Amino acid sequence: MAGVHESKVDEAIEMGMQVVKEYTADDDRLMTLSVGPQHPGSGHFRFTIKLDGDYIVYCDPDPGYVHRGEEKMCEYRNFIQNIPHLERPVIHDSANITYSYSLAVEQLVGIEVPRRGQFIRALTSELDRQVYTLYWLAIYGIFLGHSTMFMWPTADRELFIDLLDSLTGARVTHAFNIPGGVRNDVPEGFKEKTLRHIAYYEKRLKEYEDIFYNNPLLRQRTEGVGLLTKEDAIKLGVTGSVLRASGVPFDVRKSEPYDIYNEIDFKVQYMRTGDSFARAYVPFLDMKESCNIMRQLLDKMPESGEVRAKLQPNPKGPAGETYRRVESGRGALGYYIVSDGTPRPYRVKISVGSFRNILALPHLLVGSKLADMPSIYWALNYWPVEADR
Amino acid sequence: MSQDQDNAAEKTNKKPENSDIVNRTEPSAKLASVQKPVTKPAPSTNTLTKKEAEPPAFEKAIVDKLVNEFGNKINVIYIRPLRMKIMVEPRDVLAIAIFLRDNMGFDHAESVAGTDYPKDNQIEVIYHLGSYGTETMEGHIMALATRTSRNDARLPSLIDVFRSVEYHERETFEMLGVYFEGHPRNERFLLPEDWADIPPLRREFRIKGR
Amino acid sequence: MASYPQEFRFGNFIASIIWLVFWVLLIVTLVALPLIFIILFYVPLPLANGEVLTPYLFLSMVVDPTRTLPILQFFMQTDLFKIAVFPGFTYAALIAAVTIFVERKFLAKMQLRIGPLYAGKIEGIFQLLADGLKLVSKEIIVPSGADKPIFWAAPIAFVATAAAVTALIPVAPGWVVADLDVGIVAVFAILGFFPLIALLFSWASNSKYPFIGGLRALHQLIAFEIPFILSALSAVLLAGTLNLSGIAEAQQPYWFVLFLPISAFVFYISSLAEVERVPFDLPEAESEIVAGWLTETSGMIYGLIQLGTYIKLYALSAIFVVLFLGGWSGPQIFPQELGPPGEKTPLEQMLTLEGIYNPGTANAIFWFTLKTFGVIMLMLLPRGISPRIRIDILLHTGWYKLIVLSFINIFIALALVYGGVFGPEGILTSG
Amino acid sequence: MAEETVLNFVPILYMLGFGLVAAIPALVISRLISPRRRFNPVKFLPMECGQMPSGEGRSHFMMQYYSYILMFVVFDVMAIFLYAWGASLFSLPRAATLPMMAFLGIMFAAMGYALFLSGRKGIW
Repeated sequence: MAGVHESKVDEAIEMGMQVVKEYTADDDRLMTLSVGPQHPGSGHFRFTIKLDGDYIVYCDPDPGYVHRGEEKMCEYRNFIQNIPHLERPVIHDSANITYSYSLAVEQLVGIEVPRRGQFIRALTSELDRQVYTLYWLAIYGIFLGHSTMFMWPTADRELFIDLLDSLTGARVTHAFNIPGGVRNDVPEGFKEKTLRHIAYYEKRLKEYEDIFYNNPLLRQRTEGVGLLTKEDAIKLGVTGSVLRASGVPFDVRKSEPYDIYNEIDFKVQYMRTGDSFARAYVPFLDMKESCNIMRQLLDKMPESGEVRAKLQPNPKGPAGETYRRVESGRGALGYYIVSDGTPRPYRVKISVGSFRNILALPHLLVGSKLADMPSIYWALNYWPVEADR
Repeated sequence: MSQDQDNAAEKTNKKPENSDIVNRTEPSAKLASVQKPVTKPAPSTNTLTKKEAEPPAFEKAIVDKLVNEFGNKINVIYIRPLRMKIMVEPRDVLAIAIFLRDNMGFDHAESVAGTDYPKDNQIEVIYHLGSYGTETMEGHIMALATRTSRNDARLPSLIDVFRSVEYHERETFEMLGVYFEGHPRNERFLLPEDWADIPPLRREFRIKGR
Repeated sequence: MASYPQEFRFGNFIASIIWLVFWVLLIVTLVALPLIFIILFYVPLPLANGEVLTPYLFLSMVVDPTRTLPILQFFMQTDLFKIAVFPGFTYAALIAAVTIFVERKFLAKMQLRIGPLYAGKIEGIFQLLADGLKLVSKEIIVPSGADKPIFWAAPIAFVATAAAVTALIPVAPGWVVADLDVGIVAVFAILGFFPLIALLFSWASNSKYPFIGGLRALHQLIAFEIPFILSALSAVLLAGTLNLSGIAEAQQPYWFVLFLPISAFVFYISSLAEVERVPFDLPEAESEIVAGWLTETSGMIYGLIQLGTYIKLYALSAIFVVLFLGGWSGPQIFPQELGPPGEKTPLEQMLTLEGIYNPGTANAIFWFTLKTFGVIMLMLLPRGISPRIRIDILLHTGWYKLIVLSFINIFIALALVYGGVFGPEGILTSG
Repeated sequence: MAEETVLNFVPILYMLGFGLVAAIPALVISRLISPRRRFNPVKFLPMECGQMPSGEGRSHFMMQYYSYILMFVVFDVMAIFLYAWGASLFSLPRAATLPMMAFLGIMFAAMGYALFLSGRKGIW
């Protein structure tokens, strides 16, 4: 780990440890502070921290404020009926959460997706990843007190929402990716519109970099903060941008290419420093790379053809089980589905990136300053609703 | 096209001066092998039964190594491209998990899922183990399954082997009532604080109105 | 698709103003005037000088310049006028209100938004009024266990202290509420109350987030007090007086910002920290400590503290102008007297404010207000481009970098004085 | 300038009083017209992010940056003392600057030591 700001990191850790070792967690001198659920910097999530002066010495996450029992609900509906409610946890990234589900169900039921359908599915997945990442970036901006960075991505997100709207008919929860392909073909002029939007968007990304990532104050606040080493990242099993920021070039699209991703030429973006800045910057690099992927998808897409495999009205397969994942905006998103041969799944387990990343929160918060809490917490790419399912 | 990409790569290398970013396709001896996954066979959408007829070689080798070590303690359920599942007894799970971590390169758990089987009066807990450290095995998932009785569901916790199972095991405890021995906090996690019912993912728990 | 509001166009702005004027005139002619005549028809009117005092007679007495202007002139010389209206409270509050509106629009333009739009028909110009009404009509919740007297008194004290700072600002020659020989020191003395009020209020509200916010405010205001004082010292060295009017007069031909740019920069940064604006808004950092020391405020208590903050913003900008930007000095753009020369009709006398109008003062007020607004805009700018700073970086900046920078400029000022550029017989000293 | 007396400061007090006069009615009017519903004790609990407050709001809480506040007590006086010198600089002989520089040097040494100490977080 040859970080440039290593000295800063070491200093921060040393300082943090100095404070932590002096007290036990239930010392009377500590102030217990509740962050969430009604906190501007928490989301639908709560964690309790204990403060010694300006340093956090204890952290206990308590998710579950938006737990809806998605996994139990799946057992009561058949494979197709499950799609609309499964995308509720991440309405901004709903294409990916149904993508993974569709892959798993296709494997259970045994259907092949037509080639054009695979391209459109990958395209919605990339578009939705942009929508999610922009939203995430906006909130990261306001968490650090940068209000312009809140407004700009929120506005530019509309571009992709418009595209998805014209493609799927819904702004956020599309219910568009289904087992066997996608619901509809792309509309007239979609390719040109998308290319135009991407060209504009890439210009905007440069501006984001200038106003946000190259801002010296932002650098001061995020560099060397919340250091997650490569070893710790692997041990804690984090995923997505958090993992890639710590120097592990892991991307499901690369290591386990689903659909047509093995025909796409792209690079896994990662950094080695493992601090908050890297965790904030890797999604940004991903967005840039994603524009590249979208261009290739549009180029290589077959001109015509089926977009959906013929599916029996109430599909069912033989008894068995499967575990399929895709790369979502928050990392690997896996479905473990057990089928007992009936049209309804016997057991569905959704393994989401948020739920895996939040394990790193106590690890990173303890020993850091209170002011670093938002930058560490939101850089973990944690979506509370998805984690609760 | 490729030139453009190279330019882009240079730019990403350069722009934030002190943040050393590396692209994965950078020509270096250490990273050369990672080009391979592009041609890796995807777990394609064939039917399950057809797949199990002829297990792929790489995955077969992994499982064979495990079987050689532990013999008939391991019950191989299936071997598919990138996916393997083995069933073990609760008393062996800890030793096998340590072996998987230390000798096979599976360094983290992606998910821990519990499935209730009232017909067999058993609960199956399945750990999906993945590997970040070994570059040839990034796509592979080893499913380590074990079964315990429904009436007195107790299993050894794998938290000392895989740190990443902490919240997943805690969730399995509250959702299925499996007590993980050795886990520091077998406590409520996602459910409401005043939850006073049976664990909700057991089959006999019915959603109201259904 | 949602319909988006129109973008700001100056033509639309003018058109909507004309539209409003048209409606006002229409209502006056159709409703108000007939109503007045109906009332006058039935109500007996008093006698004045043997004549019936009709509304016309009354109005003509009011507009008689020989009667009205001397009264106005006399009133403008009193302390009450100075305190309540012109260099004092109303002027400051008006600038604060304009600042709030301008800030919203300015920030919105920067962030590709539109800003307030609906209240008041013209670019949301009554948004502030609507917000004020909303705050007044909201319930004030005093948290249980709070120290009630302090909780109620602190916002009032905040506004009053902010107003007291404005008392020292010379807006034009002679137009200052309190012209002290130790003006600049008095400014620092009054500004010293603010951390105290913030800490008291946060302590009184019996909650954890305000408490942390209050402590942060204390640390921040104190860390920036010393660079604040030291950066002003170099201006005092060049001017040779502590009197704010004196300092403004001393830079008649050349503004001090030309000789003391570093001090001006340090003063600007410190003022940003004093008014707790981005990037130094950590006492109110919402993603960390909810709303900092304002967490338990509600309704009008919050409104008063906001009012105080904006008056403080005006005061600090004005002091910046006095210290570094030459105060009220500027080229004479107002004519010797308003209107055409020669004999004037009473109406013209009234309109041109004969006897009250002073070209020098009007010019001074104009330039002072313009400069102050420029500085205020400069203070609003970081909010759009900067994230929040962290407290240890802030303390480090305040205590190491800014103090060193201000000392560098003190030595530059000393060199200027001893080099004969400024001083009693310096080459650049005026009068 | 005229003789400086206490009376010169009185306008500041007037201004302060006017600030009070302007601010108090705002609160009084607000109190008169705003609703006051007191049937819900939970409403008046201090903010704790939607949880029941645990522990005291006013507690012993020490920021690690306390040393900076102590430094302020000393150096604020120093800074104001510089004003007395700075305002009368024109009427002082040039030699009067030398003791001032010596004073600053001593202060700088003390300040450097204090800043060095404040960098070490362990001492408070």
